[in-house]
Amino acid sequence: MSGSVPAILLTLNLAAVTTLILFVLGTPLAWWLANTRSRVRPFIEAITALPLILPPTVIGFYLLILLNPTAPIGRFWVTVTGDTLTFSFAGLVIASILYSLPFMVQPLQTAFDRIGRDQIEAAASLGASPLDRFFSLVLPLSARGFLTAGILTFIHTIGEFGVVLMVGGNIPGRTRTLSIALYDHVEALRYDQAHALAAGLVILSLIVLSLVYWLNRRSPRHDG
Amino acid sequence: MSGSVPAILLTLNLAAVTTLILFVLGTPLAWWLANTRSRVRPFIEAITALPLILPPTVIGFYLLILLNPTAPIGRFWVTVTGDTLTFSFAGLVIASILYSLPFMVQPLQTAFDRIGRDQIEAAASLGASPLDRFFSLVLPLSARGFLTAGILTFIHTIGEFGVVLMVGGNIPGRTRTLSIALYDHVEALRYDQAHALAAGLVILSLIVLSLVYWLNRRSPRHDG
Amino acid sequence: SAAAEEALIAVAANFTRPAEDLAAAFQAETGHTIRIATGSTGALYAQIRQGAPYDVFLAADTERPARLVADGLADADTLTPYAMGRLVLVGADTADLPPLDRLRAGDVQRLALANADLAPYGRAAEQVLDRLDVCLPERQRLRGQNVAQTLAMFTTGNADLAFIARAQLGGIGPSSASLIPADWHDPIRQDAVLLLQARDNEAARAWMDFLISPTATDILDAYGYGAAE
Amino acid sequence: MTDSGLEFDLTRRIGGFILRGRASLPACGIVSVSGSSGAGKTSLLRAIAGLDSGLSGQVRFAGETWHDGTCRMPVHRRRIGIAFQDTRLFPHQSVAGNLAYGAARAPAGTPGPDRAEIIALLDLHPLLKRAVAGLSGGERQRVSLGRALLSRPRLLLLDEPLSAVDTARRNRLLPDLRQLLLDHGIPALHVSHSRAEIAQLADHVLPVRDGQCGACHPLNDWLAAQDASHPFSLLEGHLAGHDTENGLSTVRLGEASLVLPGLGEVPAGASLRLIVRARDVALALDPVPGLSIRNQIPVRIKGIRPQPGTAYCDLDLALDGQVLTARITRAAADSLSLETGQSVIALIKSATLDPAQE
Amino acid sequence: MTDSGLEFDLTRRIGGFILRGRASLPACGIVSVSGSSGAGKTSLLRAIAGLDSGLSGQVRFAGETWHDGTCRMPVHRRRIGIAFQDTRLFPHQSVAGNLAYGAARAPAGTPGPDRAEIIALLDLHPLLKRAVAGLSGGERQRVSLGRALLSRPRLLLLDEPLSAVDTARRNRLLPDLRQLLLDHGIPALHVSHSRAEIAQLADHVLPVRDGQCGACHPLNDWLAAQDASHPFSLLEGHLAGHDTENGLSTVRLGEASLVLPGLGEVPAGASLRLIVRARDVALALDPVPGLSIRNQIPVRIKGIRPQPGTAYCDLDLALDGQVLTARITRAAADSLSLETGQSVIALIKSATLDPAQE
Ligand SMILES: Nc1ncnc2c1ncn2[C@@H]1O[C@H](COP(=O)(O)OP(=O)(O)OP(=O)(O)O)[C@@H](O)[C@H]1O
Ligand SMILES: Nc1ncnc2c1ncn2[C@@H]1O[C@H](COP(=O)(O)OP(=O)(O)OP(=O)(O)O)[C@@H](O)[C@H]1O
Ligand SMILES: [Mg+2]
Ligand SMILES: [Mg+2]
Repeated sequence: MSGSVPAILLTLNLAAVTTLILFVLGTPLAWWLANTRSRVRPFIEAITALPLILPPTVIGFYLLILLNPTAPIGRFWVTVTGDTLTFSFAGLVIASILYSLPFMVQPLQTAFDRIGRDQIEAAASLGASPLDRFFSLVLPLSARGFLTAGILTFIHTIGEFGVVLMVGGNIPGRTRTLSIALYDHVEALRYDQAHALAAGLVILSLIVLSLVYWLNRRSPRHDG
Repeated sequence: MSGSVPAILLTLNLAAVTTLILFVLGTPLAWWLANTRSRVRPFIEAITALPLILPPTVIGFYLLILLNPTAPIGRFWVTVTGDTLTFSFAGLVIASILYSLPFMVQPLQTAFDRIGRDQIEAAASLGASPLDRFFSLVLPLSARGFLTAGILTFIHTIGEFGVVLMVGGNIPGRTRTLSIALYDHVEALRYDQAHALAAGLVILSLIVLSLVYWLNRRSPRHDG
Repeated sequence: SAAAEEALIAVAANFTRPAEDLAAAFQAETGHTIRIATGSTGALYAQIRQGAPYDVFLAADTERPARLVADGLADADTLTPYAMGRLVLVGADTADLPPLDRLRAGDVQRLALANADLAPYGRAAEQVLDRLDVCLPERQRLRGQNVAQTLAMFTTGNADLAFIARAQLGGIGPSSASLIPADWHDPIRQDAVLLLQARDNEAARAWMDFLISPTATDILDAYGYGAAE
Repeated sequence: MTDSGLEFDLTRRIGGFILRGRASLPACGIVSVSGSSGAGKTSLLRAIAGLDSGLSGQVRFAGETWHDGTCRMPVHRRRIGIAFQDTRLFPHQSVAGNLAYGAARAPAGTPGPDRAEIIALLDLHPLLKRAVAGLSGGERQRVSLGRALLSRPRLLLLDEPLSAVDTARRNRLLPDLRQLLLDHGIPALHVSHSRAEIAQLADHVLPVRDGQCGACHPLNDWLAAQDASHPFSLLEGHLAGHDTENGLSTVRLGEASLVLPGLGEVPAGASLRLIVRARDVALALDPVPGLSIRNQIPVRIKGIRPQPGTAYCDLDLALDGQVLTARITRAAADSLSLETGQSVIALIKSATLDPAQE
Repeated sequence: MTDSGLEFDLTRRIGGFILRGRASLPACGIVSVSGSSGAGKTSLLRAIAGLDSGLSGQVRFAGETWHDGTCRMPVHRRRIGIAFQDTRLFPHQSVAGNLAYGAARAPAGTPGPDRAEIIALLDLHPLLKRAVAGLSGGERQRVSLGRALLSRPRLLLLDEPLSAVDTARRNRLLPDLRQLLLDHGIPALHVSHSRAEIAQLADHVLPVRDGQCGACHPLNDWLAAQDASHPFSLLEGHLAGHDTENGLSTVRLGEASLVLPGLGEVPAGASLRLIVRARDVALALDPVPGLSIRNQIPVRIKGIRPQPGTAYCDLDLALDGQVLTARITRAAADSLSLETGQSVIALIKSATLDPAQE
């Protein structure tokens, strides 16, 4: 298990960064989707659901094509940072963001959808600007949606594997995440190690998740 | 592409069956979670999020152990149906249900969470039994949540791959789903076929999803 | 009996294309039907242990079939090497030097190779690197889970050199390849075995015979597999 | 099944607030619950409906046990129609859909007012196809009341059902609503802050104060007693005849008679209730000629009750077996040297008796 | 910046309903919007606040353009305090949190009523720590009003702010609310169905009918005109003195004086408005001795207006430059042979002038 420490740290780091960035990107997108009257809305909604449709390895394959140092994006990244996007932490983050997008956007949109205009109008009349309204009203009223979105994204990033494997290339300490390590154990018939790692992961997650849900147990239900 | 037809049918079948069963199982679970005051709620919530934490192949590995004909569940299935649970359609369905559970339960719970007691009390006073209330009131008021849950589940089942591959075993016409076929193309360096299949899948999904979202565009927002 | 039967063959993913060609030839010759299920060797092994309905296992290594025999799931008498893999190093065809020279000269940014833990080609590649005494930092070594992924890293432009199987050369575009001498690494032997549950399957038995027939050897040769000794 | 109506004896604690109530209400007719804001009126209705947990005590209706200790009949089986204070219309249904919701769930064949009747009563026709979202406050209340009525309830709970409806419409609506409830024998518990609404709708009044239910009073007693600063008297009489030229009617109260406007449609001989505000009754020692006040009725002073803390004293005046209350300033009583037993003339302006005035 | 108040000239179509309004309101004081349910009162307030899209026309306030064709100032920059008809408290915050929400967003240093003042006015102290969910209907309205007042608004929009508050508390609250608004110079637009509430709060009244805004009237004109069956007169006078023993006060109206109860706290010399209901005024040809009615005021008949369709005729009585209206039956007017120009005595019971009566 001790050999798994770098993988664990890397995985937590990746999941945290991905979730944070997706909060920042997904929130305005979900808000826009929940509020717009635009004709293109159904199309954009479909696109946000789409990253799930292709198997991870295949998405990874296309990301490899898209992000490689000779492709525009990859080249740009190399000139700016000096490092390649593929097989680096940055590449993993981009891949995870893309692949976890639906888990962030869709629950948020569901939560936003049920916030009535009434309260928002009241806040506006009390002098709250749109941004202020968002933070002081929409955010607390859709706390449960944020929790769901955050947890689905975080967990999905932890368990993610195909995309990360392809784009990251399994470099120990750099791109070898926990799920890859676990997969390796199973493939290499190191079942004992696989069992230990899987059990550890499950128990730890159960504790952490229970704690998070317990802290959130005062849901805003029954308020009308 | 024509070789992919059985895989496409199998995949759609699997996704549809999984989504339907998860609607039936996930709805009461989500409703209970959204309403209970029980102490164990955070723990159950954590468990429903958990299937995501392990990489798919690893989940598949454990499911194989759990469902194989010598294990209790698998043996029971064999005596009842005469067929094994592993490497069969039934096994794929069980695996998909387990793995897609969070995508069903969590958005539903988010949607249920924001339905106030007010309307439910009004419906009760008008003579609606709990079940009646659920169908006549809760269901339409959380339509967006059901849509999100259904689409995430369906799409995730389509794109799912590691678990299915492991539990189903890639048997053509029986357990080889679209995502496995796609994976095979990439692995076997049949890139042209992979590109064609992926493009077809993406375009088709985009059309179908846009249509679904378009039909749902009259969201229950702005009702207060 | 003369009646046509059917067999389900579990094949290591990187052997998919040769397996398909072999199946076609076998079918033409015997009338039996072959269906192919692919997967990583490790996954196929785990599945077989859990009762997967495969008849024959074509592994990418020798270890997993041997273990199945030890597990009492495969017929020891049928354990057969069916192919010898050859390692090649590929690089862009625009370079002046052949790939192996570039590797020696250290003219490499990123080298793709298979995971030595999981794939015999990976272990072989590591042995070659040791032998050449190339010291490449870990972060420049990209590891695919198998040779297919390793190749994908190269074909998508993410690695400038890659150790892959000679059998894969047909699937890629213009590139230059250096064939690695077979004695630079342990032999990459791929074993096939008949599973006990298929003892009475005519098609499966016939397939095991067919694998070492000249027809099969010719097909494998064309793919670049050395004959099994 | 006995003939009894709603009986309850209950206690409920919500945060720092304690609701206690014990009453036995008649099997038919309308009981208004009256009390200041926050007194517990809504809480009482909710307790009776069975909407809240944590209730101890008993609730029985028409011989059926709705609540007894831990055993509780589910709300949807009680067949109560509730017009909630905040309307609670279903946002996903049109007005017609809302109205149909309860109706569709009533057991087949239950008697009750029919749809056309309710729609006419509440003037809902123009709203039927509308979405609930665009309704005005008063329109929402009318729909909510209609929805409750259409569920063919055995008991109606009306929580400030018409507070956002304008006075003119409310005055038109209330007598018809009352008639409809009586015709169909639907008992109702009604909450309102408007004395006029209670006066027009109720048979009995149940006062609630700081969470304590008082005793249930007949409407007239309550009207007289509830607020000493607005005393009324209720006189029973019958219509003697109409003076159509002047738009006046004469009501006989035993020997005496009162002239008042606007009873044109009441048939002669019908019996009537007149509410006479004490402040509208003046006194004279002798009949006064040359005065615009036409009702000059000989009465005897039965009692004089000075109202401490105010400028007034109230006089109970015997009028042919009934009691008429007059409120005059103490200064006036002093200057007229009024005494118990004295015969005086009660002066009542016809205009103050107009039933069209609220 | 000019001294003008709210000016608007706007049109809005919502479904089949069209709202049209054009008015210029004074820069300070309270304007009540009056109209039946569904007339468009809420819609008018929303249009002025800028809450709805699809508005055409103009809205200006204090020389600032709030709306002009397509250009629209965002709601949150207008600094309007709204007490919504349905309160719209924030469910995730306590009462104190709700009150603080607007206050925290007001530009620093803006003058306005302070927290303690508002809490005392609305008696919010016992509620401060409470969650919004458990409040009663009337309590919600008080919190909502307090929240709007605490946001230091430049204009208040009050949509039936006290409809669920009991009459007693409302009567206590309204004069203080009015004083507070005047003291801080906050103009307000106020919607209510209660004439009593309008009479106690408003300076002007803006009638709305079927989506059409009428002209803005001074309160007295409106009270007199709006409903011919309830005529009032508004008399301006000043307090002459108190008779503490009898609890009476004397108000001088030029030469004449009126005695009425219950003004104990008003300082002598203060000017006052008295609302006298026409039905409470009787007429005598000569002063009447031996009568409990103390206010016997010599007046001259300026006009006699028979009210067709009723039993009444209304008389305009000249009283030292002001006009007092009396409503008596036509039969009484005939029998007294009243004529224009005649001098008569107006009789007004003190009890009918009590400001404590609603
Ligand atoms: N959790 C709580 N803690 C303390 N007091 C509570 C709680 N919930 C309700 N109350 C109080 O119970 C009282 C009764 O509320 P209820 O809604 O029954 O009043 P009401 O008579 O209907 O008033 P209104 O006329 O204003 O609607 C209120 O004073 C309310 O503040
Ligand atoms: N979408 C719509 N289609 C048709 N009529 C509408 C629509 N939206 C609102 N209305 C009508 O506009 C009118 C004005 O509504 P508003 O809320 O302004 O009334 P109000 O004067 O405030 O009434 P109340 O006193 O009952 O609150 C109502 O008759 C309402 O039915
Ligand atoms: Mg209430
Ligand atoms: Mg309104």
